[in-house]
Amino acid sequence: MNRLAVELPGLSLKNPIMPASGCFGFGREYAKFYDLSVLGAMMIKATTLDARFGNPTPRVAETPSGMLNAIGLQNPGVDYVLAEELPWLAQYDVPIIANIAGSTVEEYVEVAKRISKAPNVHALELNISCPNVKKGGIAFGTVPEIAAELTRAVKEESAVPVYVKLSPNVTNIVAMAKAVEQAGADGLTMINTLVGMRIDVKTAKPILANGTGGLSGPAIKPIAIRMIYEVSQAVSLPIIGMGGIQSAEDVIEFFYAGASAVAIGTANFIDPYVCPHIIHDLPPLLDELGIQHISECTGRSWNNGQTVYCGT
Amino acid sequence: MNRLAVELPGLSLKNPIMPASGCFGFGREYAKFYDLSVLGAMMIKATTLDARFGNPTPRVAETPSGMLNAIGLQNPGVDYVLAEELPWLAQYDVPIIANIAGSTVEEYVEVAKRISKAPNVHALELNISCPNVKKGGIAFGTVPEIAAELTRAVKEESAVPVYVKLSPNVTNIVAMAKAVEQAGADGLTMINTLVGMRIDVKTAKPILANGTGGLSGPAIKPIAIRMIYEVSQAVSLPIIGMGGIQSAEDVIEFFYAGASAVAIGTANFIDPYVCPHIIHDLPPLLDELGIQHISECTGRSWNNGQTVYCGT
Amino acid sequence: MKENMTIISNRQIATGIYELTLAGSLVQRMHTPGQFVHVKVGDREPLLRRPLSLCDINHEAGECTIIYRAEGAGTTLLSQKLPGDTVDVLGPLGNGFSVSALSSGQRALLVGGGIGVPPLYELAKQLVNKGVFVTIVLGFQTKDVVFYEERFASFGGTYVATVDGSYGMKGFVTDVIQHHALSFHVLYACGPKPMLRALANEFPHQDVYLSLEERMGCGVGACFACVCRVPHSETAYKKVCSDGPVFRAGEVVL
Amino acid sequence: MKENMTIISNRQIATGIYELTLAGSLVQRMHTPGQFVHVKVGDREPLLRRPLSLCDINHEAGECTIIYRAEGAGTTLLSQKLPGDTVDVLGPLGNGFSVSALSSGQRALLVGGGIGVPPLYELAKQLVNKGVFVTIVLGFQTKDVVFYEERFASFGGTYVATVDGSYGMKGFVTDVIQHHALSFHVLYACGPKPMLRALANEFPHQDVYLSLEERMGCGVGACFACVCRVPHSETAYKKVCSDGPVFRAGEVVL
Ligand SMILES: Cc1cc2nc3c(=O)[nH]c(=O)nc-3n(C[C@H](O)[C@H](O)[C@H](O)COP(=O)(O)OP(=O)(O)OC[C@H]3O[C@@H](n4cnc5c(N)ncnc54)[C@H](O)[C@@H]3O)c2cc1C
Ligand SMILES: Cc1cc2nc3c(=O)[nH]c(=O)nc-3n(C[C@H](O)[C@H](O)[C@H](O)COP(=O)(O)OP(=O)(O)OC[C@H]3O[C@@H](n4cnc5c(N)ncnc54)[C@H](O)[C@@H]3O)c2cc1C
Ligand SMILES: Cc1cc2nc3c(=O)[nH]c(=O)nc-3n(C[C@H](O)[C@H](O)[C@H](O)COP(=O)(O)O)c2cc1C
Ligand SMILES: Cc1cc2nc3c(=O)[nH]c(=O)nc-3n(C[C@H](O)[C@H](O)[C@H](O)COP(=O)(O)O)c2cc1C
Ligand code: FES
Ligand code: FES
Repeated sequence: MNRLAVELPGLSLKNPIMPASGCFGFGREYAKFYDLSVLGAMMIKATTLDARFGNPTPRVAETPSGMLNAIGLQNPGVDYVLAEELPWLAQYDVPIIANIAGSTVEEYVEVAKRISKAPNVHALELNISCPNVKKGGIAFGTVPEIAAELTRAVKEESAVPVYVKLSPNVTNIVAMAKAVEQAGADGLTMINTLVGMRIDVKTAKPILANGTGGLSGPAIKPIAIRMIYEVSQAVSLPIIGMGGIQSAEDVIEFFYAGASAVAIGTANFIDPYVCPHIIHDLPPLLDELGIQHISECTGRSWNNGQTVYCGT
Repeated sequence: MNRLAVELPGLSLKNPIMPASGCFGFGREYAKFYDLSVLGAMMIKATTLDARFGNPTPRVAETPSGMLNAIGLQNPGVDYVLAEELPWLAQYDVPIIANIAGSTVEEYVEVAKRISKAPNVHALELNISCPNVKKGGIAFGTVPEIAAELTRAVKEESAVPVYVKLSPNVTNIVAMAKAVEQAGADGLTMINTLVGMRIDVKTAKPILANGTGGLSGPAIKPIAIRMIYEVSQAVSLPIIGMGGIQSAEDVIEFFYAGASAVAIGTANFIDPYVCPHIIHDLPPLLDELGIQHISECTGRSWNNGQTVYCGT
Repeated sequence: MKENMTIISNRQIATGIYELTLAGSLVQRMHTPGQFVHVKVGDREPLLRRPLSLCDINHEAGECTIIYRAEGAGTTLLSQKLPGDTVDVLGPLGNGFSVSALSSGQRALLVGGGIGVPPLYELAKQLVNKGVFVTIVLGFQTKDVVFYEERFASFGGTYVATVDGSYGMKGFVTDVIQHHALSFHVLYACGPKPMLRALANEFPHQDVYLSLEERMGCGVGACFACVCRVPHSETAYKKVCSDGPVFRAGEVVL
Repeated sequence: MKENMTIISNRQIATGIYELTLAGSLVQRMHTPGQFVHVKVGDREPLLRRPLSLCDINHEAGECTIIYRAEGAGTTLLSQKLPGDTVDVLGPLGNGFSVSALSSGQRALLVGGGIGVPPLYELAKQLVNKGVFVTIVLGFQTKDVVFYEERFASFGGTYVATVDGSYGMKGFVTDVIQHHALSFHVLYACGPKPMLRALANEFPHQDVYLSLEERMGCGVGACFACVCRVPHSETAYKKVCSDGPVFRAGEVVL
């Protein structure tokens, strides 16, 4: 038995560790550090219909135990990803979760339709934190009805299961989760970044050229844990958790809160080897905790040790 | 000219530095470390109508660059505060901002009515992050209409200006700010804590007995800055900013974002002398930045150096 | 009340247990056994201070000693500090053990469990200086984490129990007390809550002082993080940091 | 690619400017001037790595040198490290200066501004070793922050300018170049963007290599933090960390 193997809709993971979208490009850079086949899965950078340049620089700023980013969805467009990035990734034994983004429902649907047909794309991750240009720029992920509509539309055209990536910048995360569950989502990924800002004391101007940016890293971990704890008890979808994970202990904390797998974002920048290190550290930690299989950990903070999802 | 003096509704502050509510008790403990009269003002612990014991322990947990607390509004009740704490504080030359809390609009109003008559209470701070027991436990501070109703009711009965303390756990902080502005608030204080959680990897249980708690400290600073930046441009109320401030540089960052004064919470626990230290460090920092008066800093990140509030 | 104290030594004395000696002028303010210091270990991280009991106070040398278990982020970082490094110490804080509860010739029983043992050392020293006869009972999980037995033995009869029986008597401190039928005028204890509870229940009519642990924010009484309930009241409370950490048995709900 | 390198020395060489020498096996991978290392200064905080250019590579000694200005949280913490301490180094990263652009007997002009000076040192060394004639122009804010003038002088004619005129010629590096009518086959420059822009504009038809700075996330090309635009395209870009930091003038929009 592989005690780290996890079964999720569309995904047979040899372990529950995957790099988070936007923090690992399309894998090429980290392939210089280690064999990507060791990863449970890989979430590739948000892909839109057409190539986008993104925001002006500076695009990142440091904060206490965290960082802000305002990359602005820079990516080479879905056709390039299909032609160049996904075929290159096919050399590795790693299922791809394609993170998709757009400015309109139609754009999401079109990207979903095309990218979900790639043989190594096993699931989609809907990045609903993007502004909806048809609804005055309000983010898809902040209004349950809008998120549900988007989920439904993408779900209809996707050839693979659809995970919806929840934004934490909402009053009621449970309402968001329920809305996308009812709209047919196969799973949830959470959390995306919190909107934050830093101002340079010397210039009195925001450090990011874009003004605001998304806060990630250890600073947001307690918020992610709380939201996963709440959502996992309210819906019956599996959750891929993320937000500040740096160690195997953090992974267990996310599982206990209610996650069935996890993604690692910012930590890759601090240590490019962080994913394989965590994968390596998990079995001895399970031993120490007296746990047979990692899936036993899911929801243990609230379900008294019953197994929620099990990958045997 | 006192280059740190700030004038706000109800408050003539010799400097814009004050301890945040709940992080300084009623001042007695820190009075052993320094003369409280050096402070610009003092926000006392949330006071309710009757004495409350609060939550079971553990009530605090550490997080990366932050902490969670679930004190649960422990306080001796408004009559005790009026009889014992406020008269004791009267020996110091420091205006008091009374943080008030409750489970119903009526409770808030009653506390406001009584406590606003104390001679050294110069303003109220409405802690609207409390659950409204008459509305199914939803926090007053998460629904604009409910917050507005509460503000209006308290404003009618208060003998002093009313500042509303905004909760960051909302989708649209600007909508909350506008709602309480229209309801007659004299000022805003922001931000309160973000709801978070930590789970003990050894026991698989939340570290806080209460489960979730409020996240404070440097980790939340970028969120506070972003919210103050947005709100200060959308309303014309003065803002007392807070959330992770540890240094004079942080104070300037809050002013640049749009604050007219600031409060220091968690940092008092790390260094009991932090408030006097910051007050001491501000004038040389203003020199370094070429700034005459601290009020010139308010909103400088968006208003190109025009003075917003000036305390002469 | 706050000083960057200099590390004189910081050495492992049992598995994961460290003895830290600090020098600084703050030592001259330290008098009462059972008081604690609130220690900021890293510059930025970890954020909060760590409460650690005074184990030995040496006014002549201007040094104090603390014994701690390296467990989480803060204490692990502390264990890596070297002589000459400084740590930011706030204290002494809290109300310690009442030495004046006993007079010369009377008998004290000191009971410590695990990392609750350290404050009893300064207590034993002060009691013996006063002419009080002390008996010491120390409980540990296992042999590897036993420390200071010989040092305590220089003050009076010292018994050790381990939960797994790998050293001393197998069992708990209460087993030792019963087995040897130890008697006392005043009992002082510090250790895990179940131990304190057992002692309070065992000696309901005697003079018992207990030192409590609670997670802390401020450490000075301002944040209400560390409260415990007072019997027969819905709202009354005591703060471990400023009213305690030492309480008379019965004073607070355990 | 990642190693805890040992600090051999870390000393202030001008006001706020430090020279750090590191030892480790990573040095054997370092070859190209203009490459940088990504340094994790503290254990937890600050969170992100800091990009710092290689200033001197010594394969025999197994050491490399970096020169940095202690300014923000990370570099200030770095300046407090002592010999024997280790720092976590990722690298070498990026594409450096093309030494092969010149052959023996040709002339190189090296232009550095402030904290852009360090990578030119290894570059000068390698060019001179190859028989290239180098002329060096260094610009600083003021006298107090001038460093390495003599060291550069051992490689070729070295001119210093300060903005306030407190040392060398008053003015900018471009003033020096004009004043002395310095000519070259290849110009290499590193420094603030306005300086690089001025040089690119001054010599539009010559071979000019510029080293850029940008705030970084990953430092390895994965996060798209450090992109710059390519002329005549709405979507094309180069990454400073992995395509650069050295670009040919005209290759990217400055
Ligand atoms: C009055 C008092 C005196 C103490 N004296 C000693 C002593 O002499 N020697 C010793 O080894 N230990 C002592 N402790 C316990 C000691 O404070 C904790 O072991 C220590 O804070 C854990 O820090 P960490 O960095 O290892 O753990 P982490 O898990 O990193 O700590 C995270 C947070 O939880 C708090 N925390 C974790 N465990 C405890 C605990 N058991 N009690 C209180 N807070 C805790 C920490 O202070 C910190 O805020 C005392 C506790 C109190 C309240
Ligand atoms: C390729 C490259 C090579 C460099 N080589 C050197 C060198 O040899 N010597 C030297 O002194 N400096 C060099 N720099 C600049 C150096 O990286 C920054 O001065 C340093 O990161 C600032 O860190 P801090 O802790 O002082 O500042 P903080 O303000 O604490 O930094 C906060 C964040 O902003 C980033 N940042 C701040 N200023 C800069 C900057 N100018 N460039 C890039 N990121 C910045 C930091 O990396 C960090 O992520 C180089 C930069 C790049 C991109
Ligand atoms: C530089 C950067 C770029 C990101 N880009 C994306 C993206 O393209 N799509 C997306 O859904 N999330 C994106 N994220 C969010 C991460 O996938 C992740 O949800 C978040 O950073 C929290 O995890 P962490 O704290 O481990 O980084 C990005 C995060 C960072 C730091
Ligand atoms: C232990 C603790 C208790 C608090 N109690 C209150 C309270 O009673 N009323 C209130 O409005 N805010 C309370 N707060 C929130 C603070 O006043 C402040 O808004 C928040 O902590 C952010 O500031 P900081 O990061 O500087 O701590 C409390 C915070 C802490 C840490
Ligand atoms: S720790 Fe703050 S009151 Fe005791
Ligand atoms: S810093 Fe991440 S791509 Fe350059």
